[in-house]
Formats: sequence, C-alpha cells, structure tokens
Amino acid sequence: MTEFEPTILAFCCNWCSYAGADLAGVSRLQMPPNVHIVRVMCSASVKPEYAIKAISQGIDGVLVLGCHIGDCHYMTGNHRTAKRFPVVQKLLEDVGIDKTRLRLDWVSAAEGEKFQKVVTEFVEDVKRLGPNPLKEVRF
Amino acid sequence: MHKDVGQSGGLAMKQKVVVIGGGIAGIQASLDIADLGYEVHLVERSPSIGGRMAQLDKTFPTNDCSMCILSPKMIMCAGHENIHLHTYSEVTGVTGKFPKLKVTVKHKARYINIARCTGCGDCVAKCPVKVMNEFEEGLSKRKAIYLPFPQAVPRKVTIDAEHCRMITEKKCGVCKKVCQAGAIDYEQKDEFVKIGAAAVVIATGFDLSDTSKLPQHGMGVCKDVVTSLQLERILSASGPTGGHLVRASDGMEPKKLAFVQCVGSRDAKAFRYCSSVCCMYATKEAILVREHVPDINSTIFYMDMRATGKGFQEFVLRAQANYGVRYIRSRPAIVQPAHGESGVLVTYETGGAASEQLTEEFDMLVVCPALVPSKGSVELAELMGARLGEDRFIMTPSLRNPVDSTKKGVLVCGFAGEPMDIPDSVAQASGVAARVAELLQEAG
Amino acid sequence: MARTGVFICHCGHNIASIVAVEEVVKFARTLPGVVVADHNLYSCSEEGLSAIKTSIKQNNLDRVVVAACTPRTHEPLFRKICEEAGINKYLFEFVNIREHCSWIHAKEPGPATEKAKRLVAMGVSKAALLEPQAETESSVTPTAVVIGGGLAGLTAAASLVAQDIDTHLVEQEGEIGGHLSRVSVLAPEFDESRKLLDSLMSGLAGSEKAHIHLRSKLKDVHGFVGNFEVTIDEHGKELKIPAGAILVATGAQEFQPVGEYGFGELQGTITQLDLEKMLSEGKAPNRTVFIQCVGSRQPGREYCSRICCNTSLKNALRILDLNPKAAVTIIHRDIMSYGTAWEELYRRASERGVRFLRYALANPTKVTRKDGSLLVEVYDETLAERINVEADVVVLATPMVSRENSGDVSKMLKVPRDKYGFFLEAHVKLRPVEFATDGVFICGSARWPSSAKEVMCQALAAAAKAAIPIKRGKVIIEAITAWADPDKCAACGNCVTACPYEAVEIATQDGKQIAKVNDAQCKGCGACVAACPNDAMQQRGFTTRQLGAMIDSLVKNALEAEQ
Amino acid sequence: MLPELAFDKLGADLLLAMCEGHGNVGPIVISKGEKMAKVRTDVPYQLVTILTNIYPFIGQKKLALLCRRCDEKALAELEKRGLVDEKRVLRIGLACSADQIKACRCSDPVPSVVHIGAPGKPAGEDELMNKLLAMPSEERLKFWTAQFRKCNKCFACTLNCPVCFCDDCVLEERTFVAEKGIPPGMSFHLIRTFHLSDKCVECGECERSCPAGIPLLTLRKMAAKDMKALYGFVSGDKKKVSPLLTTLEGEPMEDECHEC
Repeated sequence: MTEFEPTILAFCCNWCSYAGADLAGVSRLQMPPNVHIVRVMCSASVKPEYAIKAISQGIDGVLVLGCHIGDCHYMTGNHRTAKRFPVVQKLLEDVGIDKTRLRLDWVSAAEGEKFQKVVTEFVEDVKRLGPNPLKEVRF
Repeated sequence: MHKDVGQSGGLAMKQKVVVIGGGIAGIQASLDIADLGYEVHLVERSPSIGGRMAQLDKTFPTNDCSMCILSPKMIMCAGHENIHLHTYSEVTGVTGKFPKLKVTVKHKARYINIARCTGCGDCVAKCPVKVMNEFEEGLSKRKAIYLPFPQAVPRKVTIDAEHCRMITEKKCGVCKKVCQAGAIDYEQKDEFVKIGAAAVVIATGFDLSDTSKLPQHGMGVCKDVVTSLQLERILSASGPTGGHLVRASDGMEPKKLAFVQCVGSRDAKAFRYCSSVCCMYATKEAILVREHVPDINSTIFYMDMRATGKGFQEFVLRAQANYGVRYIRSRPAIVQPAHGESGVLVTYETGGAASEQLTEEFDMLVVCPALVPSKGSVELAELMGARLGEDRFIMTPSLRNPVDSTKKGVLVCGFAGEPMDIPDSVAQASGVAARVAELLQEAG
Repeated sequence: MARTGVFICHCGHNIASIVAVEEVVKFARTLPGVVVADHNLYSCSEEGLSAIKTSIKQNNLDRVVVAACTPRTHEPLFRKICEEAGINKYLFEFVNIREHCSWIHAKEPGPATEKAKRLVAMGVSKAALLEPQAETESSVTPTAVVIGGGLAGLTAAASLVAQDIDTHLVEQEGEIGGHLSRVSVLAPEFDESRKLLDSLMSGLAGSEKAHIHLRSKLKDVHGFVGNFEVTIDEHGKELKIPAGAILVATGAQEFQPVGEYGFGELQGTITQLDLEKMLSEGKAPNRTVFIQCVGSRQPGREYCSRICCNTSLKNALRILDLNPKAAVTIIHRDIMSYGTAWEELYRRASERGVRFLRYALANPTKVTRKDGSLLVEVYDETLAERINVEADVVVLATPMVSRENSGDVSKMLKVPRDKYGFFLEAHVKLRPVEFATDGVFICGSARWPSSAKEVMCQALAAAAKAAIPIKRGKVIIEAITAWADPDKCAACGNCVTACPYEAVEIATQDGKQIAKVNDAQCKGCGACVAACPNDAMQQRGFTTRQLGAMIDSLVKNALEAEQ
Repeated sequence: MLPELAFDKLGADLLLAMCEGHGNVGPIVISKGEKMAKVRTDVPYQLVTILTNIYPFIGQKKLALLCRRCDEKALAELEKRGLVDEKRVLRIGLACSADQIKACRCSDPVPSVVHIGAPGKPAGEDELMNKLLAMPSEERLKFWTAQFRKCNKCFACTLNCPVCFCDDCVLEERTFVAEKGIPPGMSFHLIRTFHLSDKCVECGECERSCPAGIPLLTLRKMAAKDMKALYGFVSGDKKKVSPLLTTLEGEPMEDECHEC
C-alpha cells in the first residue's frame, strides 16, 4: 500500500508568512506538496471555526502562520492569534483529536528556510499521526 | 514629413521630459517621472522596450525570473496616461537650452501601420526571409518581418528593410497578402517628430564589447565558446534552444563548463575598468546550469570576486557549497579547440605555492566580456553636449547632483553613466525623477 | 451562477516544466461556474493579457482566475486588465502555482500537478463568491518626514524641499551630518565633505519648507500612506507631525573589532574612522598597513561591506599625498574596486607604489608589537610566502553594521530587517528604496553599505517615491475593509475589543444595537472577523463564505480523490 | 415573603421567577402589586435566558430575579459585554439544594448573597470528565463521536443557554458546519464549545435540555479546565476582562522562536 499523503491546509498572512513562502519559492527550497495555502491579510483574521471545520471534515492538518510576535503588520493582530489557537488545540485534545494536527507558528518575510522547515516538519508530524480519524467517522 | 508634439510645455500643458533608452533604467525613470505628473516621451531604438533585462533568464542573487518582474513594468509603461512610447525611434537632434529644449525624434519606418497591426504573427509565419536574430544574440534566426520577442511592448511587428525582399528587390509581398488587418505599408517613410521638452534623460545602457578582437579567449576560434549573454538566452525557456543547455559543435549537453571573467575588462590593452556585474551573473549562471543539467560542474576563472551587494557573498558561498561551483583565481592565457571542433582547452596559471601552468579541457566555455557604453551613446552624448569620461561613459562629475551630466537639464541613469547592476540602475532612475522634479520646480 | 474564466500561466519553463499545464486546464474546465479555461506562455505578457481581455469579452465572464506567480507582484496588473475588459477588478482571484508549487516541488511533477489542480479549484470556488467593490479615496498630508540627518537623510530632505514639499528632518544627534562630518574627503573624486554638507544645508537653511529637529528621536508612528502621525521626542518635548510619507535614512555604523588584531590593546591598531581623524589633522604615518575584511566575509558575518576596500584605497592615496615617503600596504582578500572610478583608484594606488598583499581566510594575519613598532605577519597567497611588514599604524578595515536602534525603528514602522539588521526593501531587484508598507521608504546604508554617490542616488530615489503620493494629493484605499451584517450582529462587542485601530464601535441603527466599522480607520486586518462569534463581521475579499468555500473545495478534491 | 423582598426591600418593579400556573411550572414575570402565583425554587432553570429575551421590552423598569450562583455568573458575563445593565437587574440569592449541586457536579454553588435556601457544599469533580481524560485519545474520540451521533440538531442547548446571545446562530448555517443533515458532526459541537469557552457558567442547562442526553456539561467543564490552565480564566469573575479571547490580556508578549 502506498504511503499516506496528508492533506494540509495553511493560512498565511499577506505580510510575513506568505512573503516567506514566496521567498522559499524564489530560493527554490524544496518541500513536500501536501500544503495548500490560503492567503489572509493577518493571522488574527483566521477564525478557529476554519480549523475546526477543516479538521472535522477530515483535513489531516491545519497550519496557521503569522508574523513574528512584535512584527505584526497590524501591530497586535498576531497576539490575538497566539491567544486563540492554544484553546482550539486543547478542545481538540478533549474530544480525542491529536492537538498537533493544528500548528501555529511564525515566519517572517525574510525566512524562506524557516517556512521550508515548518512545512517539512509539519508534514512529517502529520504523517506520523496517520490519517485524520474523523475521515473514517461517518455521522 | 514633420510633426510637432507641442512647444516646450506652456502653462496650460504638462511639462515634457524625453527619456532616451527603453531598458530597465529608462522604464523606471519614465514611470516615476510620469507618476510625478510630467509628460514623458520614451524613445527606444529597437522595436520594443525591455532592453538588456528582457534578454536575461534570471536575476541574481534571488534568481527571480527576469521577464516575470520586468514584464509588468513594461506593460505599465505602455498603459500609463503620461507616457508616450517612441519605439524603433532615435533622437537625431537637440536644440535650445534647459528648460526649453527641442528634441527631434526619428520614427524609423517599420513599414507597418501600428494602429492596424494586432501582432497576430500571421505575416511572420509566412515571411520567406530568415536573418540573424539580435535578441537571441545570433543563436537563432528571425524573419525579415518580426516581433523581437514574445513579451514585446508594443506588440507590433516590424519589417527589417535591409532584408525584406519586397523593399530591396520589389519581389515577394507575402506579408501584405496574408495580413488581414491591412497593416503592411511598403511605402512608409521615416517620420521626424519635434518634442518641446524641459529635460532629457539618457538611459542608453550597455553593449557587449566585441570579443572577436580577443581571439586568445577562443571567441570565433572554438565553436563551443559563447558569451554570457548568449548563455542567458540558451537558459531561457523562451530562448533558441527552449531552455535546453547544449553546445554548438555537436549539440551535446555539456558536463564541464568554464566561465572566464574580465574578458577585455580590467585590461590595459582593452578596457581598463571593471564591468561590476560579471562576477555575480557568472555565479548566477553557474547555479542555473545545474538546474538544467544536474550533473554539470562549473569553474569560474576570476581576478577578484566582487560580491559587494546585498546577499551577494552568501550567493557565492551557496554556489560553492550547494552547486559545486569551482572558483579559480587566474586569468587563462590561451583558449583553443580541444579535439576537432568540439570542446575547449583552457591554459592557466594555478597560482599559489606551487604555481604551475595547467591545461584543462572543458565541454563548453563562457566568456564574460567587458560591458561598454551602448552603440550610438557616444554620438548621442555629443549631440546633447554632455561630456564623456575617459572610459566613454557619460560623465556625472558633480557629487552634489549625482545624476546630472555636464549639460544642464540632461540627466543620466543606469549603465550609461557607469557600470552597475539592476537595483543600482533602478535607484538611479528613480533618483533622476526627483532631479527632474527639482529642476522643473526651479524653472517654474 | 458565476461565469468564471480560468487562465493558467506556463511562465516559460518556470511552471510548465513541472506542472502539466494542459492537464490543469482540462481539470479547470470541469469546475463549477467555469465557462472557459486556457493557458499562456506568459500570462503577464501583452499577448497573454490581451488573450485574457478578449476571452472576458467573448465569453462575457464575470469572474477571472489566473494561476501563475504571486499576487504580491502581479495582482495589480491582472486586476487592471479585468477593469479594462469591463469587469470590477475585485472579481479577480489569483492562484499561486509557481512560488508555492512548481518552484518548491521541482522533483515531483505528478504531485505538483495534482496540487496545482487543487489550488486552482480553491481559487475558483472563492472567485464564485467574490463581489464587486468600490475603492475609497483618502487625502494625502503634503508633508514628508525624513528620519536620520546623515548624507542620505540630508540629500533626501534637500531634494524634497527643492520639490517644494514641506519636510521634517529628524536627527538624534546635536548636529546634522552623521558620518559625513567624520570624514574629510569623499572618494573617488576626493570632494571635500564639508563643501558637500554646506551645499546640502544651504538648500534647507533658506527654505520655510524645511524643519530640522536636532536631538530628536522617533517615538511612535501611526496611520498609513498619506495619513501618518509621526511622534518625535525633541530634546524632552513631544511633537506630533502629520505626514504623507516617511523616509528611513538612519544609516549604519562602523564595526568596532574589539579583541581582533590586538585592537584596543596594541597601541597603533585603529579603525578607518580613527584614521580619517588623523588625516583630517594632517597627520600621515610613515608606515601604514591596512587589513581588509576585519570582521566581515567570515562565518557569522558573511557579507562584504562594499565600501571598505575603496575607503582604504582613498586613504592610502591621501597618506601618500601628505607624506610622499610613506610606505603603505593593503592586505586584502579581494579588492572590491568595482566599476570605472573605483578601478581607476585601485590603478592609481598601485602606480603610486601602494603594496598589495593577498591573504586567505584560512591563513589569518597576525599583528604583534615588536621593539617600538607593530609587526604584521601575513601569508601572501599570490607569492605563496610568509611576509613580515613593520608598521606604525595598522588600520583595521571593518564592515558597516546596522545601528543598534534600527530594531526600534523597524518595530515602530512595522518594516522588516534582514538577518544582519539592515532594512529589507520591498524587492531587492526592482524596488530598492521602497518598503512593502505603502508610504514608507528606505535609502542609504541603513539598507546596505553604499558609497557616497550611491547613498545620494538612493536618497534622491526615495525622495521621488515619497513625492509621488504627495504631488498626486490622494491615495486609494483598497477595498479590503470590514463590515458587520446588521441582521446577525448581536452587539456583543467582541469586534470592538479585537480591533487594533479602534475602527469599530457599537452604534444604534433603527432601534437596534449593532457594530459599525469606520472605513477610514479600518486597515483590513480582519481581527474583528475572527473575534465575531456569530459570523456577522466580514472582511471584503475575505468573507467567511469565500474562505469556507475554499476549505470545502480542498476537502472535496483532496479527500474524495483518496477514496 | 418573596414579594416583600423583591418589591419593598429591593425596590423592583418586576419579579421574574419560576412559578406554578396552568398546572405547569414555568418562568413568569410578576408586576408590583399583581397577585402572586406559587414560586418554585426546586426546579432548576436559567432565568437569565428569559431575562435576555424580555430585557429589551422592560424599558427603564427594575427587574428582580431569583438568582443562583450560575445566574450571577451569567449576568456578570453579559454585563461585561454591555448586554445588560447591572443597576436594572436585582438579584434574589437562591442557594441550590444538595441534589441540584450533585446533578450539576457544581464546584461553586453559593450565590454572593443568600436570601432563599441554605448554602450547600460544592460537589466533587466531574467523574465522567476525569474518566475521559484518563482514556487514550482514540477511546475518548470513540466516546464523543458516539455521543455526537445522537445529536438531532434541535438547538435546545443554544436556546436554553444563558450566555448564548446571538439572534440567529452560526451553527444553523453551512459556512462552518459543513456536514449535511443530522447528526451535524464534530464541528457543530466543537465550534459551540469554542464560542462558550470564555463565557460558559457551567449551569448545565444544555445537558438538562438535551433530548439526546449528550453529556454536554462535561464537555463544557473540560473547556473550562483548559481556560483556567491556559489563562487562569474563570467565568463570571468580574475582574477578568471579557471577551478574553479578543483582548490582549494575559497572552504571550514574547515569541521564543524569534531571531534565536
């Protein structure tokens, strides 16, 4: 049987992490093709509902990437992101879904390598976890 | 025939600025001057704007696709309400003094009714005459009626009168037959336009020096020697080989490639100065060839590795660490064919403790020639009354006003002033815009 | 039902050599609402653009999706084309299959193609829900603030004033000039820096447009292009300056090579600026050795500081002018005398008998004190032998490094820096003096070590860029602001507390309490959207339905493929 | 005695309480001077839920209501969000009976002022919660999915929730709850839990009113535990700014991986 290829959804803020992803591309940094980026203006605009929606529909992992704390283009946006997502991770844990399926991290516009590292690590982590169990659960 | 494009902008109308040269420097200068609210007349000798940057495959040190970042600016130029493009045109005369200069621009007959041509290319397909393709650095042929390159702006064909059989021998006329737009006009004549301009910007860029004058570097002696700009075309997806790296003699994919720096530059017998960009573009090309031929190895023969810009040193280190690029500090003495027509033998001093003369074989050799002021820029400067420096670049002697030539109201940016890379040219071009605004403010 | 057109770009080989473009086109044709799907060699070429335009008209499309490179560089171009073809530019959606696909999956064409399909599908599903938007215009304060009174700041300010623009020059020291006042002559032409300084100052002194703030520090910056409020601390007093544009010209500083080559311990080992001081006092040592790349081009500080070699060449010649009998040696790794003028300087130095020795990083040079004079032991790579040079003065040519306070400036202005602390421009190739943030510009050595002439050209460039919005008198605000759906809003105030810009308030509308967004203050971050428990808060161009649809699309195309 | 307390002592114009009427027990609003129906304090019900519904219509009148500790907390959360005015809502402290405390696994049963009933002891921790947390996550997931399968999306949990204040609920739409039909699946319950995470008062009304008997209170208690662990947040605590997750209070100001 072929190796499990996770489907991963990523939210990148326009100013830092999306630019970082672009830089990774420009620098031709190779990484696994499992991650699908949705561009948002700021990580603070990423509703936890999106992550919950995706995971409960069987998406194997969700990445939320913002500017480094202190670098947010909107001053304090990512502070709110940093506050919200740990709660969602806990809630996932509470109902028995591994919280590492949801990862929050910071990538600056100058960090192509960091982007590559985060994506590669995350894909490996999710592969280790195996398919999202909710895929099998039919309500 | 004569036409007048307004006298030097009266109160009612926008003041006009003529920018000469449609390369990245001229384009950037035009965009910024136009954005500042002045009327720009951008004069480009060839049928399309874009200049040298349009010929490049990628740009150092980020390896951004050159056309990808240039193309939007070319199109912005064409679409800008304050910019008038005069392509396939030359400045033939200047009279008057700042801020009342009168510039004469010759619209060379392209034998095409620009308004009608859609750039569909039907005529090009049918044209029977094949001639050397300048844009492809002579590596391929184009037709006598042609579009210089796919992203050309404006997207209008041009008839090369020298080679068109209809114009030279009154035979053929195929293009006229196939053109549904009725854009072909064999009777078209050169047109002269007078522009009343307050200031002139010279951004005429560079040419490659003639390497055939330096046979010791193998140019013209060995088939498998190309210039760095030819290599850019070979590597380009839209280039003559469709982006496949092959050598001329036998079409083989080279596995061992050499670059020779300072060919004709930093050389008392040829050009004394340093062309500023060769160390970096050679490094870039050495990295790029790996992306085309994974098992290729490149060697760069250099004098001083001048990686002085942002991210340049790191770029060189990456080339050594990840792309197996070998840097040898030496100036090859002789380059000759290896066996028969194929390959090249490079003889050089190894330097260092046990310095000895080595002869090494390479599949292909890339020469990095001195970059010289572009053809006609010297005459143009004389026309303008702007002095040239010893190295024939246009002088900008006053540090206080670093983009001013010796003639008031005549400004210089990019390679025309001295060798520099793209970011410096772009910065200077924007700088020129500020200087134009200052001067016109002063002139009132 | 939307009428969507999908256009996939080959980008020459950049995309097409990895992603099977035709396959993606075929797939796109099967997507809901797609009436036409096509591909171009270069979508951004005039050919590609006119093809898109024609297709919009022929198929009367009301949504356009382009799958190519990054919206960060090309979105404006394609939006413009949509407008020209007669549809609202906010009905355009960009899909990045180059930076985020072909370039980073170069070894996996198959999976890359599948990913490209999914990304296109996501884009199409969002596009279907896009709505036309109208942009709002905002006025521009006709004032510029220049931070830093060195050569860069001074040149920029002088140019802005010469363009008749109200300009505030903010300098933290007690006097204008920065390094310029610590260097007496400027290479390559040996201009007197004093003269240059005076001439630049005279441009400012005379004008009522110029406002110079000495002993002043940047304290706070608010607002956006055209409408900044810059707060400075002018020796104790706080001053608020409304500004349309901000120029960063904070310069760089000389690296102090403490502990290297006995700097600080051995008497006679000095830096370039120390030497400048000596020379300005007319003192020229008999035996001088310059050591290049001290603290640069080595692990930890890999970069070449661009100007050190040329500064050494300049000072070598000045020593010989003052003291023709002097012996001068320059110990280097590569002489960075690029271009015409610097190479000329190098040539003159050699002709005047300056001795050049080349060392390698692997064979470091040693400096010791031996009976009254300094002894420099160097292994010369060219002659391949160890050479001892005696010297009275050893000049350690150190790199320019970023200023300590550049971090604060970067935080206050929300502009990025590279790993060495130099400011990071919007695009290294084509936007050298701009930041990604509109209305904020960068010039001089704060961006990268540069020669006097380069610094001045950049300063002029930044002045031109800053002048553009000011001369225009207006900026257009992108329609990505937030709004609250009155039917859903429960006035819980989450959005009010979430907004970093106090742009949201609870107001009464036809007897009902609901959230109201002030467009002028809203910067389109969407923090309020995530805070809203009831999906009442929405951001233009990023509505929850649009993003939700993208997620559904990914679920459909990725997971159903699995089964 | 209740009328005197409400209208004379506290000076209310209206009284909201659970009363007998038409052979049934339900929430009733009595105006000053009106004939009193029989008040029942043994029936657990979140009068605050009723309050939020009638609040817009009582104008400037003062309303007194029978207030358990959880009602107090709910009021506090609503006041923090500017949805009710403290001065117009008068509390009649009602201490829960031992059985009620036990049923709610309530850890904080005593109102600030007790007018009716005797203060009872807090119940121990939620056994089910501890049992679930002790399980391996696969087991836990099995448990919850089995529970959520029973959901028939009747919205009783939201309708009877004292701190659910939205008019129409986002869970009714397909934007986030993508699954078609019934049962709604995981997102429905997770999103609701997240929305409640910084305001749930653990009154247990959702669990009581759930016809499918899903142990929703246990789920809430898990979330409450998380919020306490993460931010020391306890609902109904007036000193704590709310909505916690939108403020900058107590969130990490430094970012470890930054430039290190």
